[in-house]
Amino acid sequence: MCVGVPAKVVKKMEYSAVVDVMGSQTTVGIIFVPEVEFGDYVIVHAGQAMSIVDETYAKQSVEEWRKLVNARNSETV
Amino acid sequence: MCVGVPAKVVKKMEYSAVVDVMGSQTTVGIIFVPEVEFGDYVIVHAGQAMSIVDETYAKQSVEEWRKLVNARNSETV
Amino acid sequence: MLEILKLSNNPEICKPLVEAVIEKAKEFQEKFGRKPALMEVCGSHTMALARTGVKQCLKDDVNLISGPGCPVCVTDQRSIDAMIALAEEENRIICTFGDMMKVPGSNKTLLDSKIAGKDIRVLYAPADAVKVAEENPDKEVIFLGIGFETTIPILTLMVGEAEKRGINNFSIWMTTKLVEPVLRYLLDAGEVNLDGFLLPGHVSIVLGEDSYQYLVDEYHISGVITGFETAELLMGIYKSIELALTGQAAIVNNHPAIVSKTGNQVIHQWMEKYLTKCDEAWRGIGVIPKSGLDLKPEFDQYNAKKRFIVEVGEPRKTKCRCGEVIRGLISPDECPLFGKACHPMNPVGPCMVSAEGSCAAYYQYMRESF
Amino acid sequence: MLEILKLSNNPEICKPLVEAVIEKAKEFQEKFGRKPALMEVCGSHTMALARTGVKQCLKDDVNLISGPGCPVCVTDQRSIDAMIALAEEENRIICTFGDMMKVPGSNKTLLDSKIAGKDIRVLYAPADAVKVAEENPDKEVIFLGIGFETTIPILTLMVGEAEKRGINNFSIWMTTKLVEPVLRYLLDAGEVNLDGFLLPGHVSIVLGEDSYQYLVDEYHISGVITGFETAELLMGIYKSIELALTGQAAIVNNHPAIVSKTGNQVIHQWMEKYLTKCDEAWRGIGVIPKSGLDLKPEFDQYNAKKRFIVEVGEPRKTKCRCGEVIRGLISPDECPLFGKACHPMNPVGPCMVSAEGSCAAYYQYMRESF
Amino acid sequence: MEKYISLAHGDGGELSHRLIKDVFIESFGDGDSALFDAASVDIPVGRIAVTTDSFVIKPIFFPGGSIGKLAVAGTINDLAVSGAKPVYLTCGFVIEEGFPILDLKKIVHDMANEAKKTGVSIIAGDTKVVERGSADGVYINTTGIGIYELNKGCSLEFEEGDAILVSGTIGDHGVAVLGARGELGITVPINSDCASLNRMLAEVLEHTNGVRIMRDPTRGGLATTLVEIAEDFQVTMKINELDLPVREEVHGVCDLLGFDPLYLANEGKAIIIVAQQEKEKVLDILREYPEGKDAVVIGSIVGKEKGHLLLETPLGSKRLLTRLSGTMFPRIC
Amino acid sequence: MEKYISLAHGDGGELSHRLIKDVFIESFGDGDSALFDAASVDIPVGRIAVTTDSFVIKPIFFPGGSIGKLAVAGTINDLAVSGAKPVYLTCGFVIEEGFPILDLKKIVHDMANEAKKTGVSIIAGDTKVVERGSADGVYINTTGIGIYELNKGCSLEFEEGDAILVSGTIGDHGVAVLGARGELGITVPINSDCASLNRMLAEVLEHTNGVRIMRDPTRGGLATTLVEIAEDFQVTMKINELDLPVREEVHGVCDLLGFDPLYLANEGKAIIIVAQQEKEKVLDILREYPEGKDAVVIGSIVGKEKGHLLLETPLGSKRLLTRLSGTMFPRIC
Ligand code: SF4
Ligand code: SF4
Ligand SMILES: [Mg+2]
Ligand SMILES: [Mg+2]
Ligand SMILES: [Mg+2]
Ligand SMILES: [Mg+2]
Ligand SMILES: [Mg+2]
Ligand SMILES: [Mg+2]
Ligand SMILES: [Mg+2]
Ligand SMILES: [Mg+2]
Ligand SMILES: [Mg+2]
Ligand SMILES: [Mg+2]
Repeated sequence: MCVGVPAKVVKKMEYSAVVDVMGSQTTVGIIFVPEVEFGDYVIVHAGQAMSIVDETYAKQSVEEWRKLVNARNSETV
Repeated sequence: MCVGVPAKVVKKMEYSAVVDVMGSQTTVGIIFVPEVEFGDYVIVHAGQAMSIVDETYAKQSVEEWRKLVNARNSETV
Repeated sequence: MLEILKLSNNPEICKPLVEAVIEKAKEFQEKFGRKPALMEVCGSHTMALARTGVKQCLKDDVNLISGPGCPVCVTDQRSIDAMIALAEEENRIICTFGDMMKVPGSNKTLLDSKIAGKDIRVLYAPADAVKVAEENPDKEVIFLGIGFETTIPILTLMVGEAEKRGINNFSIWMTTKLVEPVLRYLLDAGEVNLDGFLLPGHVSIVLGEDSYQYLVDEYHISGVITGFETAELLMGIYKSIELALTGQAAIVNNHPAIVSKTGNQVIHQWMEKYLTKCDEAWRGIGVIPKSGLDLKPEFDQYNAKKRFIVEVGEPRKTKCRCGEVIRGLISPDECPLFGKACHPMNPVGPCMVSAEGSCAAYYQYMRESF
Repeated sequence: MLEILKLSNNPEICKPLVEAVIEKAKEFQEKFGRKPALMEVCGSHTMALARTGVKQCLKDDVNLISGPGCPVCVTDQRSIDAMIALAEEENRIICTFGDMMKVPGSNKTLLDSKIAGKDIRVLYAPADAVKVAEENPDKEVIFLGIGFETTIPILTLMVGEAEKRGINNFSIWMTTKLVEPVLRYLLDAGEVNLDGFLLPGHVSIVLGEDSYQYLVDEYHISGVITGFETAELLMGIYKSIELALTGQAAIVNNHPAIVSKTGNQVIHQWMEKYLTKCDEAWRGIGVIPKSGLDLKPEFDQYNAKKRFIVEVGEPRKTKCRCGEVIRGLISPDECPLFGKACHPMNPVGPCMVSAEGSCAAYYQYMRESF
Repeated sequence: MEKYISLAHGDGGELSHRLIKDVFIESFGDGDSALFDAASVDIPVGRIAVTTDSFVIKPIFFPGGSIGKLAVAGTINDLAVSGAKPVYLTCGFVIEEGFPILDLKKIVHDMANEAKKTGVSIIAGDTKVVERGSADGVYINTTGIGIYELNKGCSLEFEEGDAILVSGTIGDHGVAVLGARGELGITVPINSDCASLNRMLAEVLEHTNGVRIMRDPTRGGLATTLVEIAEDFQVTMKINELDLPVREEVHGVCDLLGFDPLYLANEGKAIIIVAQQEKEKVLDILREYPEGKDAVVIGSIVGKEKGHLLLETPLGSKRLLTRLSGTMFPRIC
Repeated sequence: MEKYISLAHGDGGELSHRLIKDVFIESFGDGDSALFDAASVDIPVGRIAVTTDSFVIKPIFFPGGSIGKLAVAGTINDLAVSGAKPVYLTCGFVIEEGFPILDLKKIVHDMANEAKKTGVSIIAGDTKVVERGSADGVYINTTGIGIYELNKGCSLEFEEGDAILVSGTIGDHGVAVLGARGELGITVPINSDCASLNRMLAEVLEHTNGVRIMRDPTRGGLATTLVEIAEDFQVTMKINELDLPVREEVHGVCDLLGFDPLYLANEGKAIIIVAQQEKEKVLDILREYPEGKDAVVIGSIVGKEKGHLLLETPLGSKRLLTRLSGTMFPRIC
């Protein structure tokens, strides 16, 4: 079961969408995320898109890591 | 489809019999020759015994051949 | 019995018999100014005459003509096409004798269909078809029931067995043929001049010696019931020529060890119970009235022709001359396709594919060199 | 997005994060005289912590305990035996996730049955089971429906699809599990002392952040919703220790990019339409009331437990300590069978066979040398 | 160990490793070469003979042998008839999921046994597993390497009058296997002739002169093999129906089923064509071996242009024999 | 000619004869050896390498190759990694009744092509046909014979610090084939790496010193192959997760399906273990070839007793890698 890689919607149909996962494509169900749009990233579980990735939050998480890392690095220096 | 070899009945059941054909054995139907006996030779067609060989007649046929052959041989001599 | 069998192929017996036949034939030739002409009307005879070399040994002295004796060969092209079409439907198992597999239909063969994935089974014992039906209750199992009087009784056994076991997914596609109507046809047509018939040993088991009396009474032609081993074949020919020399017509039972005067009565009962005469179409001849046997109407459920509708188009025309070969009008090597476009690997007509076909016999056993 | 993904496994990010976690853990150790103890309750977390090396790096400083997070592992032995027995009947096609194939039943595994010729299919997309049913109308197609909240909604979709297409040879053998009842069980039992939970990223997509409030309100324990990449795992642990240090209980959403406050409402609707709570038996625990979901009675025709009767005997007893592993009472290497009688080629318990099982994770990823 | 073969036995991982260790190395005995991608072996002379055959026989166990014995003997015989001394064999298995490991062990044991008896080493192997329904039990490919030790071989030059010998009765293998299949409902009291002929043929080659060619009449039978020689070397040969060594039981089965012994497979027979004056010497050598005790002369080379095979019937007439043409035989080798 | 394979194509008679003539000899071009039971070929006296493999891949045509190309390249590579120059191949076909003859021709063409490109001769062959449902299209066994031309080879002696190289990205074949099967519903934009490596590896061996061992990480993937070396030669090696060359697309598919690139099959890659000081030279040679352009060092020998393979994670922790253990992969080689 996949855990990590977000899948990018490259074609939206009625109940399913073609998604791209690092270059490979597959079709997933989108019944649980009807609001999904072309270009969105989704989290897929057992062939179904379960959630749309909110990129703003994702970037915020990265910022959090960086802050902690930078704090340590400056400490070390 | 077999034409020549007579099959010898080595075991008689109700509707079928085991026959021996020069050492190999197989089971044939005997519905068409209910009077067949252990030791009889039968003519088999497509898995069914069609006729019981009358050995007396068979020997007579051989005699006929021999007569003709002997006639020729004595002629030649 | 095995000693007799061995004797019947022993050259010390058979070579003198060949000489005796040739001598008789020469006598005939002297008397009538032509070779005696005999027709065998049994595919197994055709094959045995060729395989044992009898035909080859006698080729300068006796005109041995193959008649309509191979059940596959005499089957009408439309009938062949129907059987092949039958196999195309889903959920069917077609059971057949091996000979049918490579018979050329207008577009394909049963073998082609099998290779393409259809469930087509060659049975050594046809009765196994009923077992196949029992083991595959969700499929229609159809047996391709071709044959002369030797095989027909076995079809009735199959119906009896299916009845007894209460099997209702089994049926037979009946295209059977009878010897008497076609012999009458040939004699009536008068296309071929004959001095006698070599009558089929096995068919005669069923029919009996007396059944051929019409040949003598109505056509004034002889028939000798003949076996399949070398000596038996030679004796049958010898006696036929002998009769022809006398000018008398008679039926001679040269195979009394297995053929009786009135035939197998048990078999007659089975056939009467299940079968009724019907018109049949013959290759190269057309429909001969009452020349076949079909299941009686009360057995319609076992009659594939009643259960299934098969549509076939007009058969494809080929240059195959099987029709004439069957009627004894030409010998296989007189067909321009023989050995060229038509050979066992690529048979154009049924006579080249069936183990009992005249063209196959000729191709396999009669070519000393090419 | 892919850059973010790459960053989340980049050693230049992750190695300092490890140091930060260790520093926090040491702070905790100084303050409380013991290592902080956190439990992950998601099989994917168990695997990710082991595979990325996070668990290894923190082994001296953080007590990371695997909880009942693997759906295969928590399934009661009787339930496993029933699913294997289900496959024995004729004319069935069993569809399942791959993990189930090698789970040891009392006598055999599904893989054994498959090798012996049963039609057992591993599906990558479970929805394909409905297609399998459509293509095999004469077979009963049964999907083995195990899983937590992430997988359960997909089972409802399958029922919906079968309904829509009017398929009536399809059913699901439901043995699903819910996270909340088992967390409550563990906390009520008080067998394991915890300073916080790493809450499952994927289950939380369905449940939402707010659903965990009972941990804070009723048990005064924290939970951090955590993702699966290295940096995410480390941040989840970091925040958990940070909270534990403050002594405050809180639910923190460390995975806001995919987990919302109230969960996926569309999924909630599907689950409400089809499912109802039911009692479920958990391995090593026993029945926990209302700890699973079953199909509502109006969908009985899709409920394999209603369609088929399966009888299983008393499960065979083994020395497997999966029950304790699942409850977080022992670590896999404390089981005397671990790595000896029990290894992935010969798993004694489900924890050694499932890709998300604690023993399998430990065996595959935590042995530097033996 | 597991009782049945699973797909994992063929995935190259742990189970494959164990299968190789426990079944193959156990029997074939060369632990070392399993460590390498290729086996490395010594070759003493400059010319080698190479042959390959796959065996797909059904049933895999039959009276007189098994697919394992057959796979070794069949390839050894191909080398032996070409005048080479068989020295090395490789084997490639394709196994159906669910195949009993006990049966596999028996097969491998038979292979090891036959190899040992004949003095060849099995030096490399491979195992693949396919899903249930994608094979019928097990298929085995063997490839054989032989060396030309003698400095004489088959001349491949023919003369009118050369004698055609066969080393024993024909059709035994075909009939034994057909019987063992059960489908035909026939019980056949004879064994397959399956046997390795390398020592016998080596002695013929060493101690006689004038051997023109040797062949093993396997698939397609005696007739097909002779037709091939006739065509390939443009010689016309004649064989005599009365001289053909055919067991009565084989006659009986053929008659029942409509087969011809001339086209039935043999797996322990050789055809040898030899100068007329050497034929007795060859017969003497053949008849010293149990596999050659029924050796006879069946015909001779009668011409050098047409490339035909003629059969003389008991009546003295002749007919042309051709290759087996499309009879639907079941798998018998 | 017929369009589909029938049982008669495998009965050794007329149709077999024609199939061999029209399909095999037509492509492989050696009419002569088809006349004999065994091919007879010259070999320099000394030592030869022999290997055998059966190929059962599904689908038989896939992006980047076919079962034919694979069957030749796979065996050539086994010879090449053992330091031998591949010279001769045999091939054994098991074909399912109903298989399209056009497909067979394509496959045979691919084999002939790959053989020609790499300078090997296909000298012997065999064809068997099995009933529909007793195989899945076609299976091919190839057996290869190589000669040791160089007077240096792999030393099989290891030292701490020896570098472990891989000649390019891993998992391409496995993922390309899984994609081509269609069943998984995934479209994969990459080709199998299927390629013969003999020339490249011969150059490495000829122009560098200190090559310890070469291996082709096929079934079981990189990890399984390295575990085998570690166990067979009792060395402990460490590879670095961050250094493993894995295409993004392969990562993606693995993530979707739960596979690990370390265990996916490769069909055009070599592992080379070489003395530390020679590694750059080896890399330089590899990178001159299209098949070696992504060659990298992925780890080193770190000890000489335990026979373990360790993976260092990006975090610096290590874990033990074992053989592929029973994952149910479909047939990919
Ligand atoms: S040779 Fe062929 S084409 Fe001519 S009549 Fe006979 S079967 Fe027909
Ligand atoms: S190591 Fe094996 S036996 Fe022990 S608890 Fe884990 S699964 Fe059970
Ligand atoms: Mg290799
Ligand atoms: Mg060969
Ligand atoms: Mg051979
Ligand atoms: Mg041979
Ligand atoms: Mg191999
Ligand atoms: Mg099978
Ligand atoms: Mg190999
Ligand atoms: Mg290989
Ligand atoms: Mg061969
Ligand atoms: Mg198939």
